[in-house]
Amino acid sequence: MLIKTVFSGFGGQGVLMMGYAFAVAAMWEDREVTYLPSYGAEVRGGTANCTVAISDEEIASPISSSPDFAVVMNKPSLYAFQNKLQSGGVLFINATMIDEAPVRKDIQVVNVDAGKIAEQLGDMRTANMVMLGAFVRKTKLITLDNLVLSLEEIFDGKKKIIEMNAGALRNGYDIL
Amino acid sequence: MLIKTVFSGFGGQGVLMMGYAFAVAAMWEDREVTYLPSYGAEVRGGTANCTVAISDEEIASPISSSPDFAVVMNKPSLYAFQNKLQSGGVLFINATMIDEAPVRKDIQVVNVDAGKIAEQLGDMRTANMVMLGAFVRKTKLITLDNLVLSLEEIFDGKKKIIEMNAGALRNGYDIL
Amino acid sequence: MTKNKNKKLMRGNAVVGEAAIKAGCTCYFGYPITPQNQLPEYMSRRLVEVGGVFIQSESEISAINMALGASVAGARVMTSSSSPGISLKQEGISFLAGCELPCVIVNMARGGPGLGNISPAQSDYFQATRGGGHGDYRSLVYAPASCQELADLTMEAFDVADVYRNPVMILADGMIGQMMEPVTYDNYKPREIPPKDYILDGAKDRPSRIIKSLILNPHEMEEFNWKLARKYRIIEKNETKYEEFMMDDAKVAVIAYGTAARIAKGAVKRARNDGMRVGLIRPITLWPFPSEIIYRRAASVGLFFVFEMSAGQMVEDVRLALKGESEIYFYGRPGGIVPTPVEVQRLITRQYYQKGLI
Amino acid sequence: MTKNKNKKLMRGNAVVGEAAIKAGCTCYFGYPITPQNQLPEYMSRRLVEVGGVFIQSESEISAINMALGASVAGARVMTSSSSPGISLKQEGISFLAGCELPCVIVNMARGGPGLGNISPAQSDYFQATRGGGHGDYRSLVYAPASCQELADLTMEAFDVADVYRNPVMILADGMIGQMMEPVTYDNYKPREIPPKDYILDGAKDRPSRIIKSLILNPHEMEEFNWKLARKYRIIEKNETKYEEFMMDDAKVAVIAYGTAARIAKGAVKRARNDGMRVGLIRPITLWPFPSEIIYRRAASVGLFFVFEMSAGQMVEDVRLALKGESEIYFYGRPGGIVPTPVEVQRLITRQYYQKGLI
Amino acid sequence: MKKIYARPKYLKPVSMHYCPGCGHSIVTKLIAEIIEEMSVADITICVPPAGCAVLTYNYLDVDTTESAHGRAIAVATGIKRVLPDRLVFTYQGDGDLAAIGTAETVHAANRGERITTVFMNNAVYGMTGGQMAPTTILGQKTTTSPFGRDLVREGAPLKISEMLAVLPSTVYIERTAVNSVAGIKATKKAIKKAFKVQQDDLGFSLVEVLSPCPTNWKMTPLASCRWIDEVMAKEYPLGVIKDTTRQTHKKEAADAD
Amino acid sequence: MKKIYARPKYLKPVSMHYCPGCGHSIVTKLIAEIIEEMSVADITICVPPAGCAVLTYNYLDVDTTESAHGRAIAVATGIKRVLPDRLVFTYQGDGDLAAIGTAETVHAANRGERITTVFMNNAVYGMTGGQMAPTTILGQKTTTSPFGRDLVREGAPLKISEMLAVLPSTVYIERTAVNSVAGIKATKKAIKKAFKVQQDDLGFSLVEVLSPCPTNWKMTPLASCRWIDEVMAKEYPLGVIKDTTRQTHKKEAADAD
Amino acid sequence: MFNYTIFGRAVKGKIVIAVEMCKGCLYCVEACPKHLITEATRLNTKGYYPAEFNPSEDNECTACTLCAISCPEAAIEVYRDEKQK
Amino acid sequence: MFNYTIFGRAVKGKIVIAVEMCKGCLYCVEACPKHLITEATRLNTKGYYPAEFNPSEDNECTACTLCAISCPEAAIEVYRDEKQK
Ligand SMILES: Cc1ncc(C[n+]2csc(CCOP(=O)(O)OP(=O)(O)O)c2C)c(N)n1
Ligand SMILES: Cc1ncc(C[n+]2csc(CCOP(=O)(O)OP(=O)(O)O)c2C)c(N)n1
Ligand code: SF4
Ligand code: SF4
Ligand code: SF4
Ligand code: SF4
Ligand code: SF4
Ligand code: SF4
Ligand SMILES: [Mg+2]
Ligand SMILES: [Mg+2]
Repeated sequence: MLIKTVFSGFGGQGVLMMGYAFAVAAMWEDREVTYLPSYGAEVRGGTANCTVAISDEEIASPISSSPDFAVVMNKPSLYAFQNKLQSGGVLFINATMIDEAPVRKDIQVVNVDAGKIAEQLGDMRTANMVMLGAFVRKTKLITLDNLVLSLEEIFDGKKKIIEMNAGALRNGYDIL
Repeated sequence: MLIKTVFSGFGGQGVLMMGYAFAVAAMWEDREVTYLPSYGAEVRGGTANCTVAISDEEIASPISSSPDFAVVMNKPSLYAFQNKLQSGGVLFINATMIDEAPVRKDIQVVNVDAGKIAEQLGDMRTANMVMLGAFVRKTKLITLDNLVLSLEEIFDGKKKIIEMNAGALRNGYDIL
Repeated sequence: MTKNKNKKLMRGNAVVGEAAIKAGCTCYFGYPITPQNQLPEYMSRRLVEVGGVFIQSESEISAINMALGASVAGARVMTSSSSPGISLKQEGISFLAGCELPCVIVNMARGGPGLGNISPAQSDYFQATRGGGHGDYRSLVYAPASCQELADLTMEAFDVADVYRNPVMILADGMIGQMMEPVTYDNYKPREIPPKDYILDGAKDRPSRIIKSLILNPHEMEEFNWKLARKYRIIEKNETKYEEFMMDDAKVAVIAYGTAARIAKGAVKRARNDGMRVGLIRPITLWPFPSEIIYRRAASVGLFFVFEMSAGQMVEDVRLALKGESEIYFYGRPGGIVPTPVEVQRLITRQYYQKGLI
Repeated sequence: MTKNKNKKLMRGNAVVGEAAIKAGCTCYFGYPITPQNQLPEYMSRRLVEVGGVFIQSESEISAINMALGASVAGARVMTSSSSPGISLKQEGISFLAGCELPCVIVNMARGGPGLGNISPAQSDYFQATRGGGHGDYRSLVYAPASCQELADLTMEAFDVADVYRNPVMILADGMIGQMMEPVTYDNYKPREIPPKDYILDGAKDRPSRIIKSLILNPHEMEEFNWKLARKYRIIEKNETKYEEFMMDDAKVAVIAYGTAARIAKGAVKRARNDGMRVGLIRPITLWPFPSEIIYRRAASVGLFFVFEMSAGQMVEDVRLALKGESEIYFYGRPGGIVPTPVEVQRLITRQYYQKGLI
Repeated sequence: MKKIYARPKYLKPVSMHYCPGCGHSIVTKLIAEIIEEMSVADITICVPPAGCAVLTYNYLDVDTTESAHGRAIAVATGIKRVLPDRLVFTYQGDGDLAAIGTAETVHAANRGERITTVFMNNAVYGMTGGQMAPTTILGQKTTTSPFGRDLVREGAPLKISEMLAVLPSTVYIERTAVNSVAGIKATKKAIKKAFKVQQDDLGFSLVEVLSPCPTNWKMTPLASCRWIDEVMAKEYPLGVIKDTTRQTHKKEAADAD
Repeated sequence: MKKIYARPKYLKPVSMHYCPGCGHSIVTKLIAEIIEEMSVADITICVPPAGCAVLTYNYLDVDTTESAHGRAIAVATGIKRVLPDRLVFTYQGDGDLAAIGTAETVHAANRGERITTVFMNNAVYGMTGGQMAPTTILGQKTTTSPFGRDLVREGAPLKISEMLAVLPSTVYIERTAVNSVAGIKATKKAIKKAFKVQQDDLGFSLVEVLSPCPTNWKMTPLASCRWIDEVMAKEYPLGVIKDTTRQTHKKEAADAD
Repeated sequence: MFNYTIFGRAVKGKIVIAVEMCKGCLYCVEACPKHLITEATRLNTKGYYPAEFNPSEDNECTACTLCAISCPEAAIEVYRDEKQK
Repeated sequence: MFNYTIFGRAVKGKIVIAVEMCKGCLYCVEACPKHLITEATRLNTKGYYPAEFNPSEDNECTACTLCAISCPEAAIEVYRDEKQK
């Protein structure tokens, strides 16, 4: 089955990292995977996003006009993607930054207070990993273990950073 | 009938001017005419030449691989064109500069002591017009009158120069 | 003497210059390259005389972009070069097309690839007709075969460029640029030009304007691309030009343009003298290409004899035009060779008999 | 966990860089332009690591000419850009072809003409395959459709460039350059490369050498042009690559390359699920173009459905290949639009039924 | 209360796409102010090339044409020669003006084209994501000089304004910075003067503006402003680099053969 | 009798295509002599671009590659970076180096590429038939400046050597003329020194040679030589323009960040 | 009432910040000699923490325009009340 | 017999001009301090009036090489006879 997920937020919120970690872990589970960041001039000062597609067979298009899942870390992202989500899709909302609810009723909404939890864990910047943990728990697309392992590759063995992010991942995983 | 003539010599000998005057006069006689100078890098320091084609109908190629007439003002030109001339063609030789005769027997040779005559007329540089006068007399391709008139256009009404060149033309015309 | 006052013996390169002036061109930007140097040289004198703008730019790239600027300001403008220099202009041509700006570009082509040589060649056909630059655009391409046509088509090119707001190329070669023939400028029938309501000259008493090709939104960009495509369809419909010569009963149609077409015409005449039913189709616009007439002729013609001074480029357009309907024989002479009519005739004759067209 | 140690999730642009390094490329010259910037960025780090040469040149023109210099000196060399920058390289590419020098050139194409946009597009097909530069030359053009193929074809490109002493282009687009997919470099099977007995490294113990494309004598130039033409025929014979997918019983053949081919494959699968006999022919080399297989398929295929992210360029090659033998339907999406497989499928379906292929 | 500072008239009422604290926004605003103050909106033609400022036409309410990367000054030359009484200016980045456009810049300056160039030096290629520019400082890390710009490998930061000052037909060249209120005021004055030089038909004028690019410098806007003082302005000293407006009289220039 | 002056070994035994009295022939001969004297024939790579000297490979018996007009220095950069221990030089005309190749010239010089440029300034485009060059003198008539070069229309003669001297990575720049025996000797010395600078890995070196083009100047060779003294050298003063060979030590350069 | 005088005139000023135009660069904060501008604690819809004008009775705005001059977004308008003292 | 000495050595020289290489630029004519070179009155096959070496008993060549150095065509060879005086 082909599953497409969009991760979206401000440039500094680490949304590309979320998608990347997810994609690497999926690759290790021998899934077909594509990762496509938004790029170029239009990004400037605005939101960043990326699309990760995973599937059991060749992926035609890495682009998603109607993703199965959307992870929105800030309000503009909510606005941008709430209407694109597939009917029946799941919307993950960073409740710390977003005090609105989507208008659509045909989708599932998961609110995660990712920013706050990250703050409690000691580093605001790991909000993305908290969110990703929750995302993986809910979607069951990959295992948490592989996701944690992917951090090792991503952060190239930098122990402290890995631990911090892994902690955030687990925390996010556990709260759902 | 399509007639092609090559005028060839050193850069300074005014061979392009010969061809040009001839071509202008032919145009005024309502002939189809093309004039093609040799051009470009290979000319540097070498010989210059031009090809004039006149005809009663559209001229296909302004290039001539085997001209009907060749006017050679110096030795390298003699070497270059003596073998290209059409069988039965006429070779006009500036005898002042060329003390050789072509080896071919199937062509007609006209020797004109153009340099010497020009010198006698007072200006070495009009050797080309002397030659052209002789050429026109022999080939009867255009009238001398038109040729003289063409000088007016070419030298843009500069009386003295026109007269000098016209004189040389007539002299060349008369010696044949 | 029957001196025709309106005819002047002029060199091809100068003919382009004078024709441009006659068509109201007030700006020329260019960079020297053989075999087109007499054109900038002519313009350097004439444009000062008529109070126009002449700049020998620091490069071909500057030249095409200065030309773009002059076009932005509403002037009729020309630039010229020869093969390698035209390659350098490709980005600029794509910008002209993308900004929908008129400009006349002259390519007195020479032998290639690389530095090649300065002899006449027709190996820039693909570049000219397919857009050597990036993106989905087309330039109109005129292929004059004589100095007179150089004059006529240059003047027309300025009008056509303005009517369609599109770059127009004159594709000739070193031979046409260097040769002299009698020329008159009396054939010019100016077209009606739509008002230039897009140009920039300061937003006096009107809203400010923008000229651009940047369209970041892909949907708008697609729309624009289709708009261009529609324009190109109209150009194809209205501006295709060709000459047919002795085609009425022809069994063999020679297809050739520019210099090659001159030679080919000579060859066709000779073949006719020998009793062969041979004709010539001469594309005058290379883009749009006269595909229709060629396709129509397939009904009666047994062989299309394509002659180019290249290793084979226009022959693709002939193939496209014929859709497999007829046989094609290709005769190519790349690298600066101009064969004689006799040589071409010989090959036509051989094909004629081989095909059993006797 | 089944972590495949040899697979890495990499971005297309970086994949090209790593593949080049793996294929022995020691020199990169380039100039920034979106959407290919990660390639020079990758090279700026990696080439310093492996002791190679990286220069961010002052322009695309400098880049291609530095690349020519490195090739003259015998190095494996790459340059890259995107559409407008590739236009600027056309003169240089013509020189590489004219001097018969190997070089790998990457075009991560974007929407055009002009500045256009930075979205993925396929509107540089003509430029790539017909030679946007001047003269009778060709570049080999690879059109990868995935990051893995980007790796494989990049490595092959270096070999092919050396074998034929010819520029080779990788024509992809912003999407392939920007996306990440798992990639392995294990597929590379280096070819045997003839000794580089033409390069310049100082005339030590041998006569001095000359590398040039200038051939003033037209007869010699013609000879050289035919020599090139013969080389191109050999390349056509040996190097044409394509993929066929579900073509065995296909009544409709979709023809698409690169990104469009991915989408098309998705569409074909969906159509098959709906019971339609639809297949895909994917040219992997755009020049040489897989004309033969397309022509052969005309016997059994009722409709060739050509899909390009352009206003219609490759479709000409399909027409040329088919010689009028079959019907062609063209679906173009220029300007940076990447349609979904569903959209494409819908059109295929409509054509399928309209043609009565039920 | 009286409004004494408002959004300038010729700055369109839209949010600009520039990053927070970007010098481009400041200078764009300044130019809008100058156009208003000099009452030249109806004769001004603006030529921005590719670069972060490519969308300038969305902000400045004057006739504007796009130009290809590096070719703004050639395009402006074409325009100005056709319309000698208009005020034509280019608005170029350092990559544009000092790398790909080097030849165009040098020769337009050398011909003394009657145009004005606003030269935004932010020591990087902003639009394409922070690659090394000709003006990148030694040691500065960019995405294509990951080990820091190295004198031997990449050469020294190019002081193109100083190079252009060598040319006889450049009349006025000044370097300013928009990292402080004083700098902003100086920049405004300089651009105004440069426009004046053009209107007086004296020759080529250029204002180089040291401009923060917080995004690619990976600094906060305020830290960027400090970096200009502490590092950039050391390499590129502020002030008038050349001013021959007093010597250059229009008539003289015309008469000189 | 002993032969004390013979045709140099690395000058091929053919007549050159240059016009009578052309400076290109003189300098080509000098380079052949230098290559012999420095024993560098087997490590030298010559890069002439389009221009009258494009056929240099027919005369100099060393490895030579053609280059596109204006791009010699980029090509040479590519070669030299691959083969750092070879002696790589370009041989460029003024049109090539100072017009179409301006960007390449400035940036190669600025990067301090370890190459040597022999810059033949003959104040015209020789090969294409005498058009105006960036170095054409004010008032000089050429085929594209038929009324004489005019300061306002065409700008001043471009002193690119002086411009390049501003760049920190240019180490040695000298201007000579080949219009007299003394000038020829000075030119030889200068080129030799420039080659030495390259071999010592000090940086970029350039010798500008004022060179007669009798054909396009429409003068006799001897009159051309006089014109260089009387007119050209007034605009382009002879002598060392920059020489930091003493200060520039290889190590220092390498250590500098 | 007026706590600031210029050339003998009492001046009172205020600024208006277009919050949705603001990108939170803080240039105005740095520029204000009276320290009347601060960073807001809530994001605007663009995702920036905008500048906030916080005058008080004993620290009033002088309408010096320094904040506005330094604002890259032209997001600040300055108003001045002028009265002869 | 020797009319010229260098550092105490009597020197006698001569030059040989490759006539067909010569393009008649006259640089050598100008360069020769002894005025031993003149323009020929007959063209060579290339069409140039080549240089001619015209020494005489009382005006001999010193093998100073100035002519050769100035020759663009490398058309001049210089020979020297050296004898201790
Ligand atoms: C021919 C071409 N090459 C490259 C590019 C990509 N490009 C666009 S802007 C730019 C440079 C931007 O840097 P700069 O000129 O310094 O302006 P900034 O964005 O820093 O203000 C580049 C390389 C292009 N559009 N066209
Ligand atoms: C791209 C390109 N533009 C133009 C030319 C034509 N061209 C060849 S050499 C040359 C200039 C020659 O002048 P210069 O560099 O001064 O050398 P010179 O012949 O005077 O020694 C030109 C314009 C070319 N070959 N390629
Ligand atoms: S990238 Fe830099 S120059 Fe571009 S808008 Fe952002 S801050 Fe400004
Ligand atoms: S044209 Fe001038 S530069 Fe060229 S060979 Fe002749 S004299 Fe020399
Ligand atoms: S106008 Fe002056 S005092 Fe008032 S807020 Fe702005 S900077 Fe502060
Ligand atoms: S200067 Fe302008 S953009 Fe920056 S924080 Fe203040 S109001 Fe906002
Ligand atoms: S060697 Fe000296 S003296 Fe002898 S001919 Fe030559 S210049 Fe005259
Ligand atoms: S210098 Fe050489 S080419 Fe010139 S005249 Fe003397 S021998 Fe002949
Ligand atoms: Mg910049
Ligand atoms: Mg020159």
